[in-house]
Amino acid sequence: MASLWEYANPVKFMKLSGWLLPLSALLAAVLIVTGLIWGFFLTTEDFRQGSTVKIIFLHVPSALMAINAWAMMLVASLVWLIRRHHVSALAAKAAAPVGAVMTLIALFTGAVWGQPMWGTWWAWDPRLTSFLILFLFYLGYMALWSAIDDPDTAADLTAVLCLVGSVFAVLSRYAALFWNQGLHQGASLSVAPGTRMDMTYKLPLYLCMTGFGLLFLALVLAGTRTEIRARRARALLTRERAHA
Amino acid sequence: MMPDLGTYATEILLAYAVSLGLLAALILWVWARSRRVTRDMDLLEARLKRGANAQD
Amino acid sequence: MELRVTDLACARGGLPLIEGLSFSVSAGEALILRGPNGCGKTTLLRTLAGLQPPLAGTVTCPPEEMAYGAHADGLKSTLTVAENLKFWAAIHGQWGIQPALQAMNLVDLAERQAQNLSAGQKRRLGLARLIVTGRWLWVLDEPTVSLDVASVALFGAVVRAHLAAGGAALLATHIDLGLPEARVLDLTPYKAALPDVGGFDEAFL
Amino acid sequence: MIALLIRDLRLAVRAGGGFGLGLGFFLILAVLVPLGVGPDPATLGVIAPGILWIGALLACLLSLDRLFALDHEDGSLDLLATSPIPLEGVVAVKAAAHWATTGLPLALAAPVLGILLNLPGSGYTVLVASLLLGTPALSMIGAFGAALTVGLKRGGLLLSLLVLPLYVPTLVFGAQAVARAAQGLDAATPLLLMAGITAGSIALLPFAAAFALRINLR
Repeated sequence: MASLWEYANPVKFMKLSGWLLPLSALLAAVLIVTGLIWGFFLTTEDFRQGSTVKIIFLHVPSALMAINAWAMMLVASLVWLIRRHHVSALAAKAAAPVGAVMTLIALFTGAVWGQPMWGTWWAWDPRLTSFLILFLFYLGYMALWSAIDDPDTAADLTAVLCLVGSVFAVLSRYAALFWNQGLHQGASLSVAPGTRMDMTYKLPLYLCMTGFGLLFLALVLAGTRTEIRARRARALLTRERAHA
Repeated sequence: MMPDLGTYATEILLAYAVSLGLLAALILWVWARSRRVTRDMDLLEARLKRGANAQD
Repeated sequence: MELRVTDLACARGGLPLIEGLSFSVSAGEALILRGPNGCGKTTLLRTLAGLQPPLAGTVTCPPEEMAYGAHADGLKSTLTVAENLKFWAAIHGQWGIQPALQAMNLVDLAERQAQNLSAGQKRRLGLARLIVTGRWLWVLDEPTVSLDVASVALFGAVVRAHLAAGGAALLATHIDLGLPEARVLDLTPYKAALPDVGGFDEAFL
Repeated sequence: MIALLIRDLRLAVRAGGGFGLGLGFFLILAVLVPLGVGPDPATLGVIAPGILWIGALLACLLSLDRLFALDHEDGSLDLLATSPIPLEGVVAVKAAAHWATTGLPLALAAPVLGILLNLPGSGYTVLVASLLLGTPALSMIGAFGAALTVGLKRGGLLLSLLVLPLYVPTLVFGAQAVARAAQGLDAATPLLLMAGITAGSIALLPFAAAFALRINLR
């Protein structure tokens, strides 16, 4: 069994991602389409939330991936800082726009859901606020990447920003909780008695969550492949210029 | 076919439309960028290969 | 005391510039680095000064023993000459700045703000900073830019006094410094060859 | 290190150093807000803690992009990096100088502006205390942001984008402390939490900032 680190080699990564990408993309499409169709057309109305409960099939998976994307960026940044694998840094770069869009979807669906439930489009609820701050972190991270010319410098600096940002993102979460106790319900899959979700919602929700996870994987793989190519093109151009 | 969405039809449809739209935009962006970079790199490699052959 | 560089390779912007470079400078010696523009003189000096890591090779002398002088002099325009110099002296744990002012003929300008100095006077102040660091090895990048003939001679005398006092100097320059005793090292033969175009691995310059 | 502190303070008070710029900004904000919101004392009293804290935060942000950029331009930063002082110390001292020239005067001027904004009487002690405890964190976090963006052209805007999300916890706890005190409630909890953030920032961020500076000098 080859060491996992071998896949940090760009050639190996390109080979592996070459077949993993279409596979995960296909699987993601199947799962998301099934999950959403099931959720949208075949579930009954919740006795308390009415038909708006259907938004859950978009809201929860995207919120989940918004946070997981940041976590993945954090791990990839650490790997880059410690082991200097270029693929890792580029994967973190590729994950940022995906995470940002997931955050945006979570925010938007949350706002639309909040309108009928809480009677307002936007509430400065701790969870919503934390997601808004997370979105700002994504923006700052991507802006830093695009502002720095040298790719290794950019990778180093964004990795540090990701580490420091993670700590402050967690702090912001607690600050937001302290600041406003909030209207948001507890975590949707919480197992506490009384808040448990019905099986009718759970199954399509699980489908959607897995689908979003695979979609994230596919998009990050595609993005990383692009970044590796861009990196190689840059290197080749530098060589060409050095020759001349 | 269409389920009865009750009073909140607008909100739900809006949520689905915008979310799917955002996802589609993201996928298109990733795909377009991938195509562009791949094409640029292929052109570059072809040019470099020609240059190397010309020198031989 | 000796600076010994073995098989050093360094890069700028990810592109290797110099490789296989070995030389040594010991106390009382001056070594002048020459080479065409862009051959990596500045990069080499920054690597020696510890501002960027070398690609390969070893440097025996730690950066803590070198006084690095770059193109920019690190002067604050709203501080006077004496204040600028006192600051750098204090950073290096030194006190007296009079010898440095005298050596670089700056005594009369001591109370003038750095923004009112001419380019040559600024350069002289930048070089006076080397004296107040109290370090034995001077690593200088184009030290005589914008100096007139008299000031170049003054600089030559200061370097000679530093060498006589057991110091050493490593200078990158194009022009003649009036230091005939200094050895000259041409960097051109150490130009790094580009690595082969290979798979993705090698292309990550 | 003390020499560096003295130099930075001296540079700040000399012509063009930018000392007082933050203070002036803070004052203008405190004058403009009532003009925009209306003169009703009750309304002003409610929003005063938040306005004062946001003003302090923005005033801090104003001078941050010069923190390392000026030293980078004139070559001092290279020379400081090769000096006997560790770069972590340089960062800490420069952040301290930034605090002494912006955060400290802001904290001392805040009560006067509190009067302009009708801050209830019970809030003043906590206002000064929270600014004294919180602004060091603002300077330190800002120094980290400035270290990230030091080599960039037009880094100032990016700096704000990077730093503002990091300011959120400090802002929330600081403004909450003042707001609670103004309502006559106990402000100890948010003050302590904010002090914790400040202590953590001062202890850890110099290392992150020095790491970023080393990369930018490379």
